[in-house]
Amino acid sequence: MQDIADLYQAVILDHNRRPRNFGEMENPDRVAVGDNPVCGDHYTVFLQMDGDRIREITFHGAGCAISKASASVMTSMLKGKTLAEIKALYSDFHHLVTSGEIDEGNLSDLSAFAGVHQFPARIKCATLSWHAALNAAERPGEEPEPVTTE
Amino acid sequence: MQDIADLYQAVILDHNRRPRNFGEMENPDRVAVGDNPVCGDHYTVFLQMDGDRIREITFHGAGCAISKASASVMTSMLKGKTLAEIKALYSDFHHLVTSGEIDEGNLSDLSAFAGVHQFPARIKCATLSWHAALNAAERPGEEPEPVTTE
Amino acid sequence: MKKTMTSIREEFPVLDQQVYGHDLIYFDNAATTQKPRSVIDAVSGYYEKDNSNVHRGIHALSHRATEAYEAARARAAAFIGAGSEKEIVFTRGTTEAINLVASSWCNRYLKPGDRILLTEMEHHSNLVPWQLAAERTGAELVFVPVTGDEGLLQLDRLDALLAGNVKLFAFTHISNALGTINPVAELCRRARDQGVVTLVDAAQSVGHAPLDVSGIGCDFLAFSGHKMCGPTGIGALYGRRDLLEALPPYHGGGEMIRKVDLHRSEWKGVPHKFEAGTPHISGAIGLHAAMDYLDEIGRKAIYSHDRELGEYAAERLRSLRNLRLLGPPAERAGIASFHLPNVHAHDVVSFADRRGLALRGGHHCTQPLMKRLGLESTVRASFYIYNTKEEIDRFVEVIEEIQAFFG
Amino acid sequence: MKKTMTSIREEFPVLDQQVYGHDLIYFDNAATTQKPRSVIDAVSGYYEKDNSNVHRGIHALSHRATEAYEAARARAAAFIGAGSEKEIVFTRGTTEAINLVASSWCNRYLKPGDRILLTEMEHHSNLVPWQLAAERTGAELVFVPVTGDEGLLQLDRLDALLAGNVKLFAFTHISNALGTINPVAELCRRARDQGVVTLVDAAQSVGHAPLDVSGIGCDFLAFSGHKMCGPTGIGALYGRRDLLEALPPYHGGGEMIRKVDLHRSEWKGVPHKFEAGTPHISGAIGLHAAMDYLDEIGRKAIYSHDRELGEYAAERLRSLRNLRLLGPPAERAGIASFHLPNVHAHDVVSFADRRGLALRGGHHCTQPLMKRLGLESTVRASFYIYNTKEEIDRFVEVIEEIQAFFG
Ligand SMILES: Cc1ncc(COP(=O)(O)O)c(C=O)c1O
Ligand SMILES: Cc1ncc(COP(=O)(O)O)c(C=O)c1O
Repeated sequence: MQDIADLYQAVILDHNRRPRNFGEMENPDRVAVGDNPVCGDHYTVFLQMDGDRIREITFHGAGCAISKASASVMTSMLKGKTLAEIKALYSDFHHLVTSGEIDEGNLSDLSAFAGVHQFPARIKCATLSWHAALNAAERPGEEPEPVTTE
Repeated sequence: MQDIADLYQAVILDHNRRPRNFGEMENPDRVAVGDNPVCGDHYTVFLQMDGDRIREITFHGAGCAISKASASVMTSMLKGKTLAEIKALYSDFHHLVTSGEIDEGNLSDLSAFAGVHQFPARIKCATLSWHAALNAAERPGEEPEPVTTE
Repeated sequence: MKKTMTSIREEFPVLDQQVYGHDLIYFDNAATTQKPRSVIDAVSGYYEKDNSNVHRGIHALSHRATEAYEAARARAAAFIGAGSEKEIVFTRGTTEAINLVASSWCNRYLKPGDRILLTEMEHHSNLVPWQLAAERTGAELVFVPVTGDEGLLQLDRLDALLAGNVKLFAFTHISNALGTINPVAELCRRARDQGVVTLVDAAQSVGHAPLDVSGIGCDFLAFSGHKMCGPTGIGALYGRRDLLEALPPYHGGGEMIRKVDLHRSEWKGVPHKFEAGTPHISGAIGLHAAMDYLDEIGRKAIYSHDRELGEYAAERLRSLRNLRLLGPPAERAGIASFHLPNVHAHDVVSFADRRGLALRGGHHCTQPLMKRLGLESTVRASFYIYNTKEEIDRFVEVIEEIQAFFG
Repeated sequence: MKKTMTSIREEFPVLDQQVYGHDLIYFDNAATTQKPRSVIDAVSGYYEKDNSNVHRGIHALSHRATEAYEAARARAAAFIGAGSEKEIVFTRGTTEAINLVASSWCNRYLKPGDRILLTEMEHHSNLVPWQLAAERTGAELVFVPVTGDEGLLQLDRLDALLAGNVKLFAFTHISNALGTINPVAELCRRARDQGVVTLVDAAQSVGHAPLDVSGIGCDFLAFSGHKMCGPTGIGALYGRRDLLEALPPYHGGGEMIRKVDLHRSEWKGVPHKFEAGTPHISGAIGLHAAMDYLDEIGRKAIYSHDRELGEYAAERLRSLRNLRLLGPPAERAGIASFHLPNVHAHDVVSFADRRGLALRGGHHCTQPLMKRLGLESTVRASFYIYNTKEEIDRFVEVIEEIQAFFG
């Protein structure tokens, strides 16, 4: 029996209650907004960069437990990573939330999201902040359009 | 068994082959057009009046056997009738083609159309020229709109 | 109700299933209702026996299909108390019906500076078409405000608003987001007193309550079959005959013309002028069966059943801590919408789903209303003829479980 | 065909009936086709198991309905060789699909003096929408002429016509009135060479022949489910993705928006931008089953079967005296249209009906073409997968009987 606890792992409930790196950043190098108008989830991701490496990352906004916990876990893991590393990690994470399969050892707390694949309507919640972070990290200079998952 | 011969009575086939009062009139007092664009039936009815009594009536145009025979029988019967008499006759005829019931003795050749009620799609064919004739007889003076049955 | 609850439930095949090991409790009726056997069979029966195109044919099947299609129109006219079947235009649903008026009526009558009056509680389908019309014609939109969480229209402002060069007033009969029942007859009367044309969005009311357009006194009224036990893809626009006759056509195509030349055409009379192309024949026939079904139960009985469930749910929810119940204090339709400050609506709905409970979470296509309430979304339970108080008890249990889980 | 004729006929419940004591011979397939058991069951099955509104919900039924609805879209894209399911907009049918382009595309791109090229053989649904668009935008309509009774396009005139400030060229793939099969790929190539956007009316071809939009090279293509074994009320517009993306929305309402404020809104991406309101979910699901059914038989097989019947009927009719057969001398679709100088089309159809034979008589929604041929109407027999040569023999017998009766 798949139950609701598969989706809301303890790690997720914890990050939802006490999100890490939560708050606006004073002097961000880059900012991107992620938006799901269908459910009203909306987050802003703030970055400070060292070249193409993330030095500092925070997020702010509101949404469901899955999207908030995902943003919280993500920010905890992206600090110090390069754009290429982020992309690779996102690719593993995306595989995880769509298939439930844990291939890689370096997912760490992200593996708490394995249950999401049983809740297809919630996959977008799990990936929303990632889209925003990638959007910010990839497009230096420009004022990016808000990314949306619908 | 209802068969096709119920619709196409000998009288109808005869009037269809040799329509009476068929042709344009030289000096009509009134003219009205009856039109069924769905099947392309279209007739013009020409009248010469004595007060509200029809002196002469002819028709011209083309259409299916039912509409043509109906116009032919109608013109044969309306000569010399007043508007009130025509309305009464049309009311009987309309009852006939929608119910199949022959109430009145004065329908004469019109009773050949009793079978039409079994062919509801054809009722409009049977009444098209009547609408035109009534339209012409009722609205002296004006240039009448074409009547249509759709 | 004339039928027992057991017999009603048995008539809806979809209810007889389990979801994740729990009996399905379907509380998403404001989004769409389920279909009774008689409606499903009317649609199949049409395809099995009479299927044919309508209007243009004189063979037996075509005649049967045409008769059945036009009988559905006459039935719809009678169902809502229209004076003639010529006042019923079949559309895909409420949305298309409103778009038809927003296109044909607005293009003909509105000029820059004219105003369209709406309310702050409208469904996007009764808002966005008017935004597009306003953009095209240069007209402006103005809104009757909504009071706070109670979700009532601020009617003391209405006459002044109507007086401000308003040409059309479009509003919902029952709010899909909050369950508010608006005093439609009064609204129409006040609009008529100022010469303003009215459109009632009856998506949430036609299948839930006795309804009579002549009593209401509206000029246009729109509804959807799928929200009243009918098939998807069918709905209707009621329009007062003289108004419909004065309108230009909507779509062009087969069936709606009288005569076509290469460069110009003449239209049929109402309502066919507005129905271009092959219509949704099986949909109209299924809708006919749905109207028969609802009248068999009785719309008065449905109305009191739905409202009783709405009141009961509201009462039970009010007793929960940390829950913000929205909607009117009394006279509530069968809709209970609420906000849990500690749990996002989507988490509530996902969780409830695993208990077999179908709820809706989100903005319910009323983003401006949500903004007015200071919310992104609410959780909504909406009831219909086959729902019971026992289901509501179970639902409240699940909400309590959710509060404890995320607490 | 992979299936035998007997097994195919058994799959269509409607065929198993008598009309006025005669076995039904259904030769009105160009108006609408019959539905196989699998399509009827797909529609019922949806209502019995999964019925729910799409897109906005996250409970189990809503998820199933959304998946099924979007799977139908992907299937339609694959069925006609579109590059992506985002290129498929569900509509009520061909007529609405053409109206969508005539509204959104023409309003955006046409200015006074621009031209829309059509042909003289178009169905009213591919003519009247452009008349309305021309009236709105000040554009003009021009026409590719049709040769006499053969009903072929006069293609030597095409390039010159296209060169005359034409912005859009809309034409039918297969003529519903005459059975002409137009060389669509060539027409699209010649239009593209002059930078002209193309729309193909594929109402008569999608269910009858292998079809691939990338091979054809069209920009837009429209079709109807009910003409290809699918339900009523559903059809689709194919549009090249970049073209669709550049277009303004069509209707406003729920489902098609991203964000709504009281005074302005943002749209979803394609194709949802064009689908306002609750869509015809069961229709899309039934259409999916219809496409599966047609591919099970094989569209190549269907194409040769239909054409074989068309040729056979033409050959048999040519042997009758006092009969004017219309349509192409060769390469005829499964359609035989003719005129009896001594008997009006409606008399033919009424008579044939009493012999169990369903024919169409009239202008077939192509009044300008009829005018070109100097006719008010023709009698049309149109064939599909379940029709046989024996039925055609019987049909010819009835036509002879009619000639004798009225002779
Ligand atoms: C060639 C052609 N185009 C367009 C149409 C219109 O299709 P629909 O009535 O399904 O919208 C038809 C069918 O009547 C047709 O045969
Ligand atoms: C109040 C209201 N208006 C309009 C609509 C739109 O109806 P449909 O989607 O059937 O066109 C809905 C349903 O979603 C509704 O609840």
